[in-house]
Amino acid sequence: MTVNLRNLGLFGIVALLIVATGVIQSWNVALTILNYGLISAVMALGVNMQWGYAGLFNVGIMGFAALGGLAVVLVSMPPVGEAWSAGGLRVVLALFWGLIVLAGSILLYQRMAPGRMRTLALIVVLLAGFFSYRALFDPAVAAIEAVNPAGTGYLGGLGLPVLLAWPIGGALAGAAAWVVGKAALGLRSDYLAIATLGIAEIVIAVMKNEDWLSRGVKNVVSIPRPVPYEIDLQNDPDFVARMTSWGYDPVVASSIVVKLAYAGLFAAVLLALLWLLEMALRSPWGRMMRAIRDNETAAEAMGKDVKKRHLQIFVMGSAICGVAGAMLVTMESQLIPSSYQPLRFTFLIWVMVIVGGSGNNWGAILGGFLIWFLWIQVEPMGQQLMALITAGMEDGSALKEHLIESAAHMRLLTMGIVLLLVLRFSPRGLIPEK
Amino acid sequence: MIKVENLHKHFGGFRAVDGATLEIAEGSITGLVGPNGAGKTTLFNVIAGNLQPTSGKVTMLGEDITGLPPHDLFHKGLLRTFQIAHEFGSMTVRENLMMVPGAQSGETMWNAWFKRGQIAREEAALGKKADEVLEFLTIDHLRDERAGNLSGGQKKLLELGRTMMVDAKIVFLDEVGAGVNRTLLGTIADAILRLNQERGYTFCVIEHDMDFIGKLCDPVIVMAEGKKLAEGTIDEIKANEQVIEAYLGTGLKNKEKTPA
Amino acid sequence: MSAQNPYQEARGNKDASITNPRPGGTLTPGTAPEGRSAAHPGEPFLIGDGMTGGYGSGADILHDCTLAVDRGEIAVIVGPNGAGKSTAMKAVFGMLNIHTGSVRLDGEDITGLSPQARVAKGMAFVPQVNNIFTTMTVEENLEMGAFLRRDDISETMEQVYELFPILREKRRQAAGELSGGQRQQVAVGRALMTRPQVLMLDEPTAGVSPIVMDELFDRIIEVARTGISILMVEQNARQALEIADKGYVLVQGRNRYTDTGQALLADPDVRKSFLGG
Amino acid sequence: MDFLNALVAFLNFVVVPATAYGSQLALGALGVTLIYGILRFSNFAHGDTMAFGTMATILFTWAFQSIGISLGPLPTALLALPFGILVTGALLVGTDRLVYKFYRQQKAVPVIFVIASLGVMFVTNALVRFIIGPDDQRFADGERFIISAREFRNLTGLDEGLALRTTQGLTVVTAVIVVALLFWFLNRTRTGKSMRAFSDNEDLALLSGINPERVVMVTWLIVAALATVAGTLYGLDKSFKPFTYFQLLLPIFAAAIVGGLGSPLGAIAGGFVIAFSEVTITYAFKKVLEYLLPEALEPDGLVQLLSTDYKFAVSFAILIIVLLFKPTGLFKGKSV
Amino acid sequence: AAQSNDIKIGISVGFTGPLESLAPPMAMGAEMAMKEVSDSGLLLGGSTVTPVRADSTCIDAGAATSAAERLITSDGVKGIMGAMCSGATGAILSNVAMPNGVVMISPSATSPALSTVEDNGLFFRTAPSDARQGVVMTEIIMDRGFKEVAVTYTNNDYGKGLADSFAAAFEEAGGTVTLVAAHEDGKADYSAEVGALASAGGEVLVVAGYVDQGGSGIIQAALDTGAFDTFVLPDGMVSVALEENFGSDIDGSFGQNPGTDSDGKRIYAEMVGDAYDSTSPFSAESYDAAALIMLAMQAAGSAEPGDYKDHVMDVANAPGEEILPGELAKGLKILAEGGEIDYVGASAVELIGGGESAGNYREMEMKDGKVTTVRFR
Ligand SMILES: Nc1ncnc2c1ncn2[C@@H]1O[C@H](COP(=O)(O)OP(=O)(O)OP(=O)(O)O)[C@@H](O)[C@H]1O
Ligand SMILES: Nc1ncnc2c1ncn2[C@@H]1O[C@H](COP(=O)(O)OP(=O)(O)OP(=O)(O)O)[C@@H](O)[C@H]1O
Ligand SMILES: [Mg+2]
Ligand SMILES: [Mg+2]
Repeated sequence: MTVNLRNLGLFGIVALLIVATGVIQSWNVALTILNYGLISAVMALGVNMQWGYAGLFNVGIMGFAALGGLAVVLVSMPPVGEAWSAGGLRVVLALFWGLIVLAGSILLYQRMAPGRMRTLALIVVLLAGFFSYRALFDPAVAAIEAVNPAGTGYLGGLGLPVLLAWPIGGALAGAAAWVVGKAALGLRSDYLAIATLGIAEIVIAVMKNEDWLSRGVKNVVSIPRPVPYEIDLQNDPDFVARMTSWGYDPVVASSIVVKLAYAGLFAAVLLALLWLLEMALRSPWGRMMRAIRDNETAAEAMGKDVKKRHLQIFVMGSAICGVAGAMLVTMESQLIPSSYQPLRFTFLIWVMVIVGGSGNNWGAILGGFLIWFLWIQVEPMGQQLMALITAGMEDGSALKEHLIESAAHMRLLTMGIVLLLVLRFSPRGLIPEK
Repeated sequence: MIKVENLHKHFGGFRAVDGATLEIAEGSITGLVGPNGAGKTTLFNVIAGNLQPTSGKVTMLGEDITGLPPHDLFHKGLLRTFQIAHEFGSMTVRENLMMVPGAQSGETMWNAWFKRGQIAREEAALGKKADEVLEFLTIDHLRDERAGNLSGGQKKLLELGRTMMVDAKIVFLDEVGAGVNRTLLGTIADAILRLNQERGYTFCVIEHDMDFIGKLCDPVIVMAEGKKLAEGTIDEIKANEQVIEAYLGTGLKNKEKTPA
Repeated sequence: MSAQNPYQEARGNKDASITNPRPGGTLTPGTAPEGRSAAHPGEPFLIGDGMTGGYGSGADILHDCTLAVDRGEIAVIVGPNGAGKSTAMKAVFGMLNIHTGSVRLDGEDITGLSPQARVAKGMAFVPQVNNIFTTMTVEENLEMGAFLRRDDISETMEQVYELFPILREKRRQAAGELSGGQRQQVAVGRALMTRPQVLMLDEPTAGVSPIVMDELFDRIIEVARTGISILMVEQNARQALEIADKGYVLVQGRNRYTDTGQALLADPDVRKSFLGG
Repeated sequence: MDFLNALVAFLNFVVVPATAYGSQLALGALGVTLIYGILRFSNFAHGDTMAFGTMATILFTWAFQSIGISLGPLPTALLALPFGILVTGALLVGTDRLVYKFYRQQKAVPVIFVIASLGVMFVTNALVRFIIGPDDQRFADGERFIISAREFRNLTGLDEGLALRTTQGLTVVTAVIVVALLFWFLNRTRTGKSMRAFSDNEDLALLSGINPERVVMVTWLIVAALATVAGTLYGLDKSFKPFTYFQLLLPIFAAAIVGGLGSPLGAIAGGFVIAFSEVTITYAFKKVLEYLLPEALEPDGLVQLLSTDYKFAVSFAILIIVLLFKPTGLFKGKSV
Repeated sequence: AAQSNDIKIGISVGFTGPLESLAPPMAMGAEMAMKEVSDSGLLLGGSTVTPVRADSTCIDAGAATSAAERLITSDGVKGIMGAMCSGATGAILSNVAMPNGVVMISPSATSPALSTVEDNGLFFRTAPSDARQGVVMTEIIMDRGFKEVAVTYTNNDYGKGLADSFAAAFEEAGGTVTLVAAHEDGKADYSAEVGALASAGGEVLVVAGYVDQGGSGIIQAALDTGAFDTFVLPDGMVSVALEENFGSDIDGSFGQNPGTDSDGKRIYAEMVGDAYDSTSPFSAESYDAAALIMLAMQAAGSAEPGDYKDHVMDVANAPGEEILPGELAKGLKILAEGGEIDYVGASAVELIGGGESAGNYREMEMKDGKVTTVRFR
């Protein structure tokens, strides 16, 4: 019971922090933090699943989140008709052809007897396939990218409701994880880590450079939203009248309403996932996963198909990261490939999982909220601290200038120190695995 | 039951198993002995799928099982224990046993979400079985202890206990006796005999304790340098010159001179 | 459930990596009880006297347990699995909290010393498990045994190789690639390299073949004759007690029987309950 | 003649830069691999440790320059290097006392160390920026080139030039010496062996009378030296910028892992694999082929396997392929 | 005049992250403008202006929006000078600035996508459009008689946009672009890029990057290997850092950056002195962005974004008296008296439709290790 009280207390503290932000700074800030916190928590759940349940060290979170984000563009942006007619079908055809070549070479590899002949045949098929693919693909891409490059220059999406992109983003990330897992799950932790990292970098490289797909570094902005626009609310006389009658400023109220709507959607996803994961963890399935984590050799000898289970976990965890990535892009309503950086999307999430308590879903969620809160709030904290330190100093002194100048880096310093402190005093995470 | 034909396992240039050919009869308790480094554990590892053979063939009841992964072999009824205990350290002793049976319906996520009643029933039955096994092994007071905290011998017992959770066809025991109290080892020997007689398990036992081997095993196979050196009843083996020289030795030289 | 160190929650694949499977070890240097006893003249060379204690903050495993061995003597500890034999050895070596009792070496109270300090005082220990450096070669393992020695170690190494010829063959091989029995030989060899005053062995013969076991016991007798005290745990109890000057039967952390080896062997109760009839 | 031109072009644009870059990565990877090998965790703060070491060296370099000390054709920074190493060593040993020691005493599992090293990374990161700022710093002096492209052309009369920078030469030579030293140290000396023993089985090392604190301290001091040397050589060759050093972490880790974590030789091999794959796969062979082939056969296109946009993707892809065939890296890193 | 009070203006740039070294000179540029205005005591009858900094990180739209949210809803800023990278800018604009109706002037976000984004007239930028620069650069290169160039760009919307528009313009004008290769900022090594560029050939190398980021790395590697010795340097590359880094090694290289013969940039440099690097990319633009916000407030007679957003274009463009850096007091006075101004500022600001800077360009050349002005275009 005491443990539960403690956990409740911890969640209470996080809630208090957010409420305090609302009171001291503003409710908009608080809700922004809450929303990002929810998304982070979902992502942390995915990572926790892989690490905490199965000991899979995935540092390719970034790539899976990005795929989720890509799905949002592909699902919800309006199609660019002109680009489609310029080369859309040809690109699809080229990709299809590429797949056929791949499938063909795999088939060849499996069917032919090992030996020099096979190697030779394989090389011939792959080379011919690659060049014919490029011959199909390159002109089509050029044609698409030539269509109003500043404004579109890509195929656009399907123009479907954006919420559909969340499961699709998950599926996309999961499918990628399946391919990755098939190839790389034989590798052990650090080696798996660098492989996933590499794959994430490859995903980002593709997203940065394949303009026909999602405009590359030119970014996609103004992605449709699942919730109303603040401006529309502000222009809606009903809304304005109601808010004014309740004594709220319609401008402030509009953005709060929008954020609350997002929060509701995100919370629904988080709770559903949490329920599913908790149920699974407490069943024999969870026991089996723990056994595999404890000792793979023995689990294998006890009839558990370790590879298959790892693949399952890897795909599911990555899919969850994909869903989170889709939610993120939906909320920001833009896809910026260059913003996918390991520090933000991989290391930070890892910190959440470990600080929260790996192996424990509640811990991961708590970590998601807490670390995100700190990530945001240490910035003003750092500035204030600097102001405090330099308050006694003489105006215009070089040291003071220098310190004020460096205030922005207090963010990293504070983050580092907070992390070290939490880790020191709660090494198994704030909510440890039972 | 198990037939090993001209099996090789090489590590780099070193031939740990070097053309072993042997057979384990169905329903027998076959002993496998031999000097340290003879290749016994390696042979087990190859048969049980933990290592891929360099060459050679293993069949089980006529079916080729060479190189099959351990989990497949488990489902075919082939179980093994490890010479160096492989417990699930962070799980309780009871969970260590309960996780063993294959094809638990709760092992798919779908059922975990939607068939919770059925799972609860299965779990109750499993729990009961695990308790019985623990009692048999005299470690039932440790059922909720983390398996990682067990003593060396207790871990060995747990290894054995796992094989008792399912209906195996053949069980490979790699030095269950090392580090186990001799009195308890007697009890274990009885259990092995009972499993063999009542449930028809076939056993293959690696052990350096000749009393234990003598009590249980017929036939006994002696391995040396990766090959089969001799095979026969325990008495035949004990009388075999080669075996004495390579393995059994002739007792203590210094003993007599010990000040009592 | 017994308490466990929260920092040690192992996780991840059991392989070398970020989730390195060889955590820093499980050894927690013990703390000594308050108050030192004065020197006890005329008592055995090494004595763990009335030790009570356990792992971390868990329940006590040892209860007023006493073990002693004199110069040139062989003392053997037997008992059922989980009786606390290994625990008692660790306690003597200072790897465990004992809150009552003391450990004395040659009359000097060493209860408060760290394991390293005890090594420096001439004690050597072969643990039951994890007793070799798996990634180092056999030869390096032996060298590490002699880490504190400054003299020429080649002679001792030669002796070890003579005792365990297989080790000479495998001396350039990583010890982790050896068979179970071979590892055990490395572990004992490592301890012999120390040239200790007291040699503590936790089941040195587990998994070694009969012929090697005989060699090993022979060697132990020889070593003891040079005036070194030997304290060992054995499950091959009958052979061990035959060569023992003193035998201890531990049950549930308590001394149950203490006598000479021969006497214990002759005791039908002991034989039946602990030596397998 | 054309053949020589082709060869020189290839040397100049592929072999020489890749060798230098490879050595730079290798030196960084050595530090990572050593910490992994001895202290058993992946140190994410290593990039920033390199930045810190370089910063310290730069500050000393400036001090020397301001009082007029120099090394003639060699960069002054070499003179400042020992001081930089000392300061960095103090930082690392201090960090160990403050942060890692506690977890070591608690026998924490490696992932805790990894996350702690993330914390240390943030702090070091900020520290460097506090002291020297986030800007580019150039501190190379002395002769920049052993031979410059122009000199080479004049000397040989070829169309293509071959440039060899002082720092490139220094880096390669240093890398070779450092690996040899490290190898010798770990495998032949008492301290080195005790370090390996400690990494293998801490309890047993204790039982052998090895002093763990000493092992740890020696490790950090060596790591400080490696990081400072690597960082300074890199900074001399390119330029010093804290953020770039942080970014270096990825290729360095990649190198250490491809080579096999914990293996010094592997670190070197890994560095070269990464560097060469980055440079070769995206190299446009047009120029080389133009020299080699008769006029009629000269390629129209660039003869580039993949565009440089995919440079990192390619090097990572190669890495993955290497791992698929050698799951614990080229030199069989630690694995059970 | 209205009652005097304190007006807060946000400065949202990426103090941490890949472009962190560009951020401080930008922030200080903007702060200098604010101090100049506060000191003049002329804004809205003596109001003072206080800057509030926020980190837009450049890589983390989440952190950027949260920080901006704090600027607007907690600190109550009336306008934002920022953000720095297009990603953060877009996120802040659509999620924070627009809903709250706050004006944003970005000194550096050049993404064409931002031209079309819905902004309710709240978004402006003082960074010039890439399209125009591409044409100017083509003219300069052609005038010098080069017909074959290789291009490398920093792999973001700025670099990509500039490289695209330049390549199009150059080929249209009859030139050949041998290779357009991206480079990533902040990476360890650029030998691969330089190798490919050298192999592709070309008389000069166009480096569409940042001088204290990958751009310098590319030039260094190209010089070291002897791949190129003449470089074309667009706005992100033109800075005294070139003199420090390469000196006369790149003599003969040329390029252009926004500027008029009005000498705004020189004056700005003099004003800055050595407080910080005034030639750092986008520092002058930042000064201008902050100045525009305050001038527009003055023109509107109100510090409320809703009121002054419509005046930004007016104060930035002709007709009216030209205002240079250091003359903000003069501008405020003219506006207070109901006159009109044409703010030229340090970076020759000229806003065209959609709130982008049109820009005039200064053609520069490296001579004897110094950046020298050739003429204005
Ligand atoms: N991974 C490996 N690499 C190299 N040699 C190995 C490896 N594993 C085992 N060996 C060698 O193979 C031989 C056989 O080992 P194995 O473990 O099968 O012996 P064993 O018969 O089980 O001995 P024991 O009775 O001591 O357990 C030994 O000499 C050992 O050194
Ligand atoms: N690290 C530990 N933490 C907590 N409890 C432990 C730990 N190690 C052992 N125990 C418990 O202490 C008791 C005694 O263990 P010990 O290892 O001393 O037994 P033992 O007599 O050596 O048995 P064996 O003959 O099986 O080796 C056992 O019940 C065991 O569960
Ligand atoms: Mg064996
Ligand atoms: Mg024991």
